[in-house]
Amino acid sequence: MYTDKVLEHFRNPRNMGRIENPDGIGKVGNPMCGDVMYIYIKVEDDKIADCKFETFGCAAAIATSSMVTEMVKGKTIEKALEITNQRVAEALGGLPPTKYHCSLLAEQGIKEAIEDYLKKKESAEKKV
Amino acid sequence: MYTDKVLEHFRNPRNMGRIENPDGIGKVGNPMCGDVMYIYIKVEDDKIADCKFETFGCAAAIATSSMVTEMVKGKTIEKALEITNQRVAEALGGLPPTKYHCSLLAEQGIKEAIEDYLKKKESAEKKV
Amino acid sequence: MKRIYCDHTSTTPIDERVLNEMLLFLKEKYANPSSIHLQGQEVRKHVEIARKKVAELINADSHEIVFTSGGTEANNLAIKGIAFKKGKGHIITSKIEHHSVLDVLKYLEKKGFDVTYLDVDKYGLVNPDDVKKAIRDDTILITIIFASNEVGTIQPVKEISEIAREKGIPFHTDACMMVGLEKVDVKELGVDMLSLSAHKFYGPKGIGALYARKGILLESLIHGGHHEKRRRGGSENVPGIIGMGKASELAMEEIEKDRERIKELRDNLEKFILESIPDVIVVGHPEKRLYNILTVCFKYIEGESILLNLDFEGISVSSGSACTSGSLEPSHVLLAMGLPHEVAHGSIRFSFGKINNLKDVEKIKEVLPGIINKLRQMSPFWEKNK
Amino acid sequence: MKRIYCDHTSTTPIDERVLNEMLLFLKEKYANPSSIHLQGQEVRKHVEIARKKVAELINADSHEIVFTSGGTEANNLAIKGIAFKKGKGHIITSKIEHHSVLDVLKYLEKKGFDVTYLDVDKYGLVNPDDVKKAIRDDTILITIIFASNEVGTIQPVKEISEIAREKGIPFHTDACMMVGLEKVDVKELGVDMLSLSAHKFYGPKGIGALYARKGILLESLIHGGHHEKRRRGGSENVPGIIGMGKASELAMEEIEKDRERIKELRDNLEKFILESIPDVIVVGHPEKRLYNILTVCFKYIEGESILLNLDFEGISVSSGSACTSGSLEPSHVLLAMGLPHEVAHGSIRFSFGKINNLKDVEKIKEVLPGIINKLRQMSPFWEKNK
Ligand SMILES: Cc1ncc(COP(=O)(O)O)c(C=O)c1O
Ligand SMILES: Cc1ncc(COP(=O)(O)O)c(C=O)c1O
Ligand code: FES
Ligand code: FES
Repeated sequence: MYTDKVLEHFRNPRNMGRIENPDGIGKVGNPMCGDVMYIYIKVEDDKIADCKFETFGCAAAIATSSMVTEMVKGKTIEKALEITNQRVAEALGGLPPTKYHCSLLAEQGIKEAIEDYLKKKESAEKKV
Repeated sequence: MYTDKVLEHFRNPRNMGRIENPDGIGKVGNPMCGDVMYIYIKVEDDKIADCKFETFGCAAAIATSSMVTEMVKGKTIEKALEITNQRVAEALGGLPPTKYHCSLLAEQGIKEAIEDYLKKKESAEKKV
Repeated sequence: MKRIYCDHTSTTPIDERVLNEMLLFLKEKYANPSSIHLQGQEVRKHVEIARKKVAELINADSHEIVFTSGGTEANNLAIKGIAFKKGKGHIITSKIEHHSVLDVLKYLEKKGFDVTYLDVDKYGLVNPDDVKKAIRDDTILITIIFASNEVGTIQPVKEISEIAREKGIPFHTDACMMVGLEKVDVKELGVDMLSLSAHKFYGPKGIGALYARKGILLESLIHGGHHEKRRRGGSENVPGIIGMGKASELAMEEIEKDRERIKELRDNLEKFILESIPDVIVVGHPEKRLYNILTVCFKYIEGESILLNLDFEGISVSSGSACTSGSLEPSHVLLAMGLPHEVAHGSIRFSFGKINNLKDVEKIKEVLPGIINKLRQMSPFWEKNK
Repeated sequence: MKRIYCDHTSTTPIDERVLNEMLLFLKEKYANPSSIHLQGQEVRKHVEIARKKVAELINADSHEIVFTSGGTEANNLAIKGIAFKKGKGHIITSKIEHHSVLDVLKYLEKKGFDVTYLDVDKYGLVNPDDVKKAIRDDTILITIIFASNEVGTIQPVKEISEIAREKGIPFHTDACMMVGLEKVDVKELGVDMLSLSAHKFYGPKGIGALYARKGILLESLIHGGHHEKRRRGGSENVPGIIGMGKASELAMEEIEKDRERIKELRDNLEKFILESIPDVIVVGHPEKRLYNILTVCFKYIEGESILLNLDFEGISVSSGSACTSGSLEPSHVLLAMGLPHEVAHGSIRFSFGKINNLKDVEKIKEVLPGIINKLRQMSPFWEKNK
């Protein structure tokens, strides 16, 4: 059902856990549907210095969380926003058709985290 | 499906063939239905001295032909008329339910042969 | 006594190589292919490989194969699947279909569907022109048997298929007697649905398939879960599916090899019967006929008696006689071909397969004339016709 | 790595003794039981012996057993068989049926039938009073699952059956999860129809049966020929039938023997989980529950991830999580029992069988807490609840 890459990321997820005092958080999904993803980011010099996740969900949800955090780490905000669920799925060697909605979460999660960061930054700048 | 007795009579039918100049013939059945039975009898002193059959039909039809001819041989006309399809079937150790109509033929065949004999006798007596 | 099995049209023995593949799934690989765990996924993989093999045998795509419990269910699914989807309408078929088609159509007639049963000629052939003429505005389905299980006559399926396609009417063919015996290519034939059954070509009993061309929408016959892409519910009969896959693979490879040898056996017996037994009729089309079937009517005697006498000699055959089923009407196929009732009652079907050899034929030739003669001696109709 | 199979509710391995009896029919005794010749009649005899064994297992008469391709087909035959015979009407069922019942009923609703889905309590029990209250003048059928395949809860079938009988309404129970595991006596229960499936009790896949009490008239689901007294067409799946017969015989003899041992394994694991893993819910009725099933919801994490982590350790289990099927709704059974969606998502079903032993349980106990902990560490909901 799952590719070896998916299973490998599911078994040994990278960047699992939370960042205390993150610069941005993305909270997506719905526990009723069985999938919730929290993405935490730390931003330095417009680059994503650190990224972690917490996920309630299936192997696909966990593997895409792991993969997306790997993919954005070190990228500029701009580049990070270009990441799509397709690219995450591809990086994992593909997902079963019924599981594409899980990869969607990864894209949404990172986007929301960045938005959250940008919003915070904006309001911080205003305050200054 | 068939009892050993049925198969034995089917394999080695008794009294198979025709009697030349019989005292009575019973022709029953219908070739369209796959079963036709001719029963020939020879009568002496009111007793069935000889009885033969010709049958177009299944194993049950042939075995009941064989059995009924055996059963009536040596019997008086009166006793022969008492033979029923049930008794023929019983003597064969039973027949499959779908095959009871074949045993009916045996009873009808012998009855028609006797009737034929009685009719002939009557008209012969009238002539005298 | 070694039996001579000459009834391959009723069913075939499982090929040893088929059984060997099945055994793994009857023993170690027992998991349910719907299970997510490795044991289940491993079985799933093999189920899908088997599906591919079945698809390849008829040049279909894997997702066009729906596994069923046999040819009968496949026919039911195809015909009721279209009929119930449409709700009402007219169906065209022939008078020589298998019971698993005829009984479905009789049932549908009771439900208000209209059915035309096409005549066949004396060889058992449907005339494609008759199909064309029978088509009405409300015709929802045409279903014609590919090769007759009783007489072996092979229908002009491609021509009928073209007529159906032209009119946009779904066309189903019951190919249980054809697949595995002759090459069948659904794409070339252009059929929309095709039924097949594994036990007719050295696969296991209780498993079959319906080919349903992509785009053909059927109402399910057996509901329950997501199996077979929701087209057929129920935990998969894994060993059966694996067996059908292997049987398909073997048929692909060996159809040509067995064909000639089996045909020779059949032709040998046919020639002998025609030459040495009087008053016989070989039924079915002289050329357009399955190479392994020989159906003969022996006049003046009845089929079950012949069958049982052959049985006593260790030879297994079938009969279209009504007496074998205890009913009064003999084979509807033989009657549709114009044979009189009393002749149809005397039919015997020899059907050869991979396990037969020349010795078997010699043995049949040795005993058959004596049996026919003995029964004719017993028959009230025989002498009068000499 | 030796696998630990703890998914007997999905399917069971075939008992060696069952397979041994089947082999004869997969090899030498291949003839079609409908054939008249000795080879066919010999097979027929064994098919009928097998039917008798299945009948005896549930205290039915042989002629009340209709062989089908499995439990799903048996459920379809029972429910559609009554529904289509009547044409219209109202059907009573529960919210915790197997898909092979629910999907049939959803289909019938589309065809104009009315269906009442009864609620269950938190243990998954149907209240017989609710059945009584739901009965209407036009109720044509009551169908209630005997033991739940998801949580093992055993329904008060006898009480419901009595209510049905009083009102003269046919009562069907899906006993696929019960037959072969617990003693089932159709006469004592008074049910009119009962479905069973061989692969749930160490028999082969692809074979099942419907018990239909004498006098119950069903419309056929699969038409074609005289098989099964015209109640189910198609060449018999002989090896399957033989296997089901043997599995029935073994179940008769060994139900008691295996029962205690298997229950101990289940109870052992249940106790461990309750004692050593926080935030778990064992679902199903505490007593009225199959002795081999343990369904647990592990809060804050999701079932498929647990299942796969156990799988990595060589342990095969099932989950009622929606994620295992890729849908969004978790098990309708757990929801009907009142569990919140997010909790239902975390369900795992352990189901034990003859092949399990204490070592298997020890291994599960060894790895399970670590897996649960690891996944909870990953969960956004965990820490907040500590
Ligand atoms: C032409 C034809 N169609 C359908 C069937 C039914 O197939 P099955 O025996 O697999 O139900 C058969 C064989 O019995 C057949 O010969
Ligand atoms: C309660 C219940 N009913 C019906 C079925 C269906 O039986 P089968 O798998 O034989 O189609 C199953 C098992 O899948 C079941 O657990
Ligand atoms: S999280 Fe439910 S399917 Fe992926
Ligand atoms: S003669 Fe036809 S059934 Fe006996």
